[in-house]
Amino acid sequence: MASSNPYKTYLNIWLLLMFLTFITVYVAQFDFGTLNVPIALLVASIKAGVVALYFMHLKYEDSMTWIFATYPLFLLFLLIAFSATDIFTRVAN
Amino acid sequence: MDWLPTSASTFAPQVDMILWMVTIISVVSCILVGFLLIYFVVKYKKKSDNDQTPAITHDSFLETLWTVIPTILCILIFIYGYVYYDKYTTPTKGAYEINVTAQRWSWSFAYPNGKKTFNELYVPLNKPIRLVMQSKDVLHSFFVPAFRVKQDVIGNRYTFINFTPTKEGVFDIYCTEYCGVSHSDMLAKVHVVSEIEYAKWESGESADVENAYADMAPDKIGEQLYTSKGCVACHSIDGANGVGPTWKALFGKEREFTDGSLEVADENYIKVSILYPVKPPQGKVVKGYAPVMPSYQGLLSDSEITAIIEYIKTLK
Amino acid sequence: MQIMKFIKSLAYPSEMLPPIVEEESHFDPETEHSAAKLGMWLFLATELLLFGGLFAAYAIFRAKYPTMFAEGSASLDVVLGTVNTVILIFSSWTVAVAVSAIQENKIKLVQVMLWITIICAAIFGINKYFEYSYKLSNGITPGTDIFYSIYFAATGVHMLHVFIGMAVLGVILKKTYEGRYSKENFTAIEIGGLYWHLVDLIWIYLFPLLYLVG
Amino acid sequence: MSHSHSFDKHYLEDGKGFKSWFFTHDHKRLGVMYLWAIGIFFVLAAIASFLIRFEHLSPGQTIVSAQTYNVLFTLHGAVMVFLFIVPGVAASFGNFLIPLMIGARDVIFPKLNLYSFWIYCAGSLILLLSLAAPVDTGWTFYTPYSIDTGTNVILVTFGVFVLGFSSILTGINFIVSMHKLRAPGLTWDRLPLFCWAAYATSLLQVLATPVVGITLLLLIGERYFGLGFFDPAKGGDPVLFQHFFWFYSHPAVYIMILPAMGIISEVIPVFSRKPIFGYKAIAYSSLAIALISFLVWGHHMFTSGQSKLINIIFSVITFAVAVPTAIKVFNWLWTMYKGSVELSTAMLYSLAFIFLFTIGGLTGLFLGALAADIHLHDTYFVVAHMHYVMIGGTVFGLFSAIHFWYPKMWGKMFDEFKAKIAFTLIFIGFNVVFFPQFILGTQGMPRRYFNYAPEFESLHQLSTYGTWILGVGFILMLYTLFKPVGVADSNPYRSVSLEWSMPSPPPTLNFEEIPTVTTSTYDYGTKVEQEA
Ligand code: HEA
Ligand code: HEA
Ligand code: HEC
Ligand code: CUA
Ligand SMILES: [Cu+2]
Repeated sequence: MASSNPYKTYLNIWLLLMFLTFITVYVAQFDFGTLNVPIALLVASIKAGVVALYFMHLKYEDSMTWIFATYPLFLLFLLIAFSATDIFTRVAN
Repeated sequence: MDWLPTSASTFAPQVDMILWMVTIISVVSCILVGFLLIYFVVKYKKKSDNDQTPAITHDSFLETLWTVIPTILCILIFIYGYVYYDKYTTPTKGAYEINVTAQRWSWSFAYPNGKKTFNELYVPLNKPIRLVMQSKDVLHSFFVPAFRVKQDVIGNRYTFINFTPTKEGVFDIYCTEYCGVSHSDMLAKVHVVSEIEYAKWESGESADVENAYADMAPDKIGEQLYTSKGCVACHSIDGANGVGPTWKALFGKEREFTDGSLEVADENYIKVSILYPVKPPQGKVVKGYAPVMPSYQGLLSDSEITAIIEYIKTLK
Repeated sequence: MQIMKFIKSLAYPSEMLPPIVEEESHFDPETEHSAAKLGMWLFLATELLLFGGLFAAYAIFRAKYPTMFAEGSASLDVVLGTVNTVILIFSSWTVAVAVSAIQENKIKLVQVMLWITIICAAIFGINKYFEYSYKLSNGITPGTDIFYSIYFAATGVHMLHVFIGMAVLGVILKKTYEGRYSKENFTAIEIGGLYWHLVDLIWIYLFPLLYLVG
Repeated sequence: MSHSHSFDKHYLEDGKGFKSWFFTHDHKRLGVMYLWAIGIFFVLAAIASFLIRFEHLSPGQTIVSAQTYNVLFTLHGAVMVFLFIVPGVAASFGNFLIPLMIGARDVIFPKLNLYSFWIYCAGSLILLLSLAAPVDTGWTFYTPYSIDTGTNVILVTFGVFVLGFSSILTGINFIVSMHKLRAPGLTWDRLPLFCWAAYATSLLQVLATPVVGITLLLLIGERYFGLGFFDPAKGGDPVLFQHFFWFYSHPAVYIMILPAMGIISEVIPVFSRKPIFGYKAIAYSSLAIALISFLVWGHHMFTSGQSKLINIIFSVITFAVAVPTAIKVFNWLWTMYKGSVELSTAMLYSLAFIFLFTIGGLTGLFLGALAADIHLHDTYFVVAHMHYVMIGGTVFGLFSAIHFWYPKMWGKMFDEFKAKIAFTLIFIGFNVVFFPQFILGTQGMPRRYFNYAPEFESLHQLSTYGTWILGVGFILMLYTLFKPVGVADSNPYRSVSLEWSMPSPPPTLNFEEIPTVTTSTYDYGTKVEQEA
């Protein structure tokens, strides 16, 4: 792979992931109200991003792979956004 | 036969206007497409294997034309659809509210003054009506073609329909969300009557179903109730088994229940069956059937139940 | 069974079953390698959307029934969940190492790493077994309320993926002993690894959403 | 690099017996097997539709009971959709043609291709096993009825789930093949439009199917484990089920139509001897349709109790998708302008497609308009709309393909004259069946109705008589196809695209030498009038 010593990178990534896991669990003790979910999702997304970029080598893939890796996220967003829009704007007409 | 059904609400002419508009657009488009198709086929018919043809691959003017025109037409159709839909879904203040309960396979209606009807909806002419609807079981959908209104009815949640009837008469109510065997028999009628008559009906003075029966024999009344109250959806009178047991030769027969016990179908048994389909004390259900019959408590008066019993007696 | 078959077939496009029709690859190895990767990414996209339905349901019902979710979430065992998270992330790391190792022909290292991964998967499964049986013995079932519906459905479907991943990696591991892979031919390991990372990715989201925020 | 016999023997002769077919990796044989399979399921579902129509000869019971009727339309809808039309053109002709058209020896994952076929067979079998206690939910499986009914919902939905995998894997195979295996010189802007259409279709298959997969899995969970997502009695939301279902099933209607559009784009230029008009517009609009079609699913739910705001949003986007489709129609028409038009059977089907699909599509506009759909939803108008697009569109496209590539596929010719008579009967019969249904629907005849009011009787009868004409036409078509009349040479229609450049039928490995492409696929006509 592109990195000169992949094992070292992997180790660092792994340590980072452990650290982030610790953070989420630790932070969960405190109540940030509506921010709870965004914080959890943010940390999870950083973790997921790192796994995808380094462990899964997305960083070194071509643009087609990037499209196929990210378009479903967009679709997922649509699915949630549209059905949630329905469910939370149902006022009595 | 007219292609549009009777128009009997304020919403109906609006829907019809869209239907007409899109029909015209469609007919014109179809004629255009059909004409071009046939014209090209005839005009440029193959003459020999060596016909010279030009290699035309695009034409900006034409392409713009047939992108822009359909876009404009689409926007137009959308706007009409949207504007009328908006009107239809906006409730009128002070509308007359009627509660609708759907259940396999019948409709019941409860009016503000406490009156209840079954499979017959009474509404006053020219008055904004608002239906507040709920289902007791699966999805159903309330559809009156003459009013052009339709709305699904859901369990655990209310849905609504607003309309103002504009024509006196009796119109069909259909269930248009598939709900099982008797989906196509989940029919009802809406009676649009003048305001004066409606007031009379409300106060129970006239035009009442029961009064109309005044000079009828009980078994004949029962026969009418059999269809008007929706028993027909599940019970046959010719011996065929449906969702429920047939009524043919029911009276006086020994009934067997799922728990193995027995009972003779006499007057009291039938009355209990109608009021408490899952019959007390142990919650008995006729053998071979599911406990799906709805209770008619509060929906049938004592005299109506008597009439049905008399009718069942005649079914030998 | 079926699921197994096509996951496997994805892992090695031209190695499954004794060929019935006389067969040699019609394409050069370079093309096959990049094609297999692209194909796998597409497959991962579908997996993501498969879980997407569950995430959508989570988002909607959580917004609708916040207290139910708070209570449900509080009843889950954070320690067990954290342990499982650590295990999965660790196994993701080992797989990543295996994929790099094979490219340097370090077969032994590959085998060790795959063994560790599979054992991790097994421990994950055992933990889940205890978690489920504890819940069930307390009378909590998928039908208890919507939170538990989500909990059981999401972790259940994820669990299924863990098992599939385990099986895929198991087959690959077996083949490393048969000397099937080398610096020149490691597509299967890379593809299997991608699949395993996806299993990890999903868990990275499920864990905080179910166990932590409530 | 290869065994020579793979090039001297054509694919039909190369290996005999059941095994040589059922274990083949050859995309052409797989294509042919899919064609057989979908053909058989089509006839099965068509027989169900004949019974449906027969039942409607009179109100009340004519031949079957209410429960049987409900089973019939469910079976008809589910088999037609999941076993016939969704795999349909893409799996059969897609498999047969894509490698030939892109100049490859096979699809990129030949074995996976075989597994897709097996999975398809397994899924179909599971679905049909449910006939032991046949399902009565309609093909849409709406909850809570589907949770509540005593029929075999689990088997059917599981069958559909398995079929989904077949669809996904085929899609992946096609997409990757088109990325990795195009012959040298075959750039994206030279790619045949059928491939473009198949590419767009595959995208939809890959990205939409998993959502219906999980939805049906959850539905099974609701029945089996008591999950509560979609059951109002448990606090769930039946409308959410509809969201999930249509998130797949609307894109699915484009899975159905796009490959057929691809066929039309291939047939019309050949029989007009002109390049396709507006190549780029057609290619990109396929892609655009594939991407936007994920945004309109809610137009199936205007009366479902969905919120007003989202109804409006879905209505707008529905019209946005209609426009690129409209553009294609005119592009096909204009391809004939100043051409040399030959009315072969394949061309007749393609032209009928244009006309019938226009009617079907335009009636989609009625349904997309909010206020109008309130009235028309779940009536026979919708039934007529979908049959116009699915039969007048997809099935006519399929029939066009069957006639057009017949020489290539079988190495034989059929009797054009009989085929044209069959076409005429099918065309007339089809319109007699379904045109009256538009009127029925506007008058308020609800769909999925066993029984109906007497005032609808005459139109229902007319519609039923139509099926008889349709049936005769169809049988005549089959007869013509099964009675070939002579041997085909490699390129009887003088087409310039790649698949016609090889012998008919093609050898097992297609190309002895991978060709280098230098011109567009639609290189007809003289370049005099070319615009800048
Ligand atoms: C092959 C499948 C296919 C295709 C291609 C389409 C295409 C379209 N469909 Fe259809 N549809 C179905 C299959 C399909 N549909 C099915 C199966 C159902 C019912 C499912 C069920 O409930 O069981 C359904 C139901 C359905 C509904 C829900 C109805 C209801 O239940 O209430 C709606 C509503 O918007 C709709 C709209 C459209 C539109 C706007 C298009 C557009 O894409 C059409 C675009 C085409 C054109 C516009 C024609 C060509 C244009 C011209 C010639 C130029 C002139 C153009 C203009 C003036 C704009 N369809
Ligand atoms: C690809 C999709 C497809 C196709 C091709 C068809 C084809 C036909 N369909 Fe179908 N239909 C659907 C998809 C399709 N349908 C769907 C999705 C539904 C909704 C289901 C639901 O509500 O859940 C539906 C519903 C539906 C209904 C509404 C039922 C109701 O709501 O109550 C009706 C009614 O007329 C109908 C009729 C027909 C007819 C007459 C044909 C005909 O065109 C069939 C044409 C067939 C032939 C011309 C072949 C005839 C051949 C033979 C008969 C073989 C002869 C026999 C031997 C030699 C053994 N269909
Ligand atoms: C939803 C379907 C359904 C409807 C509508 C329905 N029934 Fe029933 N009925 C059943 C079923 C199922 C049974 C048998 C199971 C049981 O005992 O509850 C039954 C049983 C009965 C019995 C006992 C019959 C016997 O064989 O012992 C009577 C009497 C009866 N119904 C009367 C009526 C009347 C009167 C109406 C209309 C006002 C009506 N039912 C409407 C489904 C229905
Ligand atoms: Cu109630 Cu259909
Ligand atoms: Cu749609």
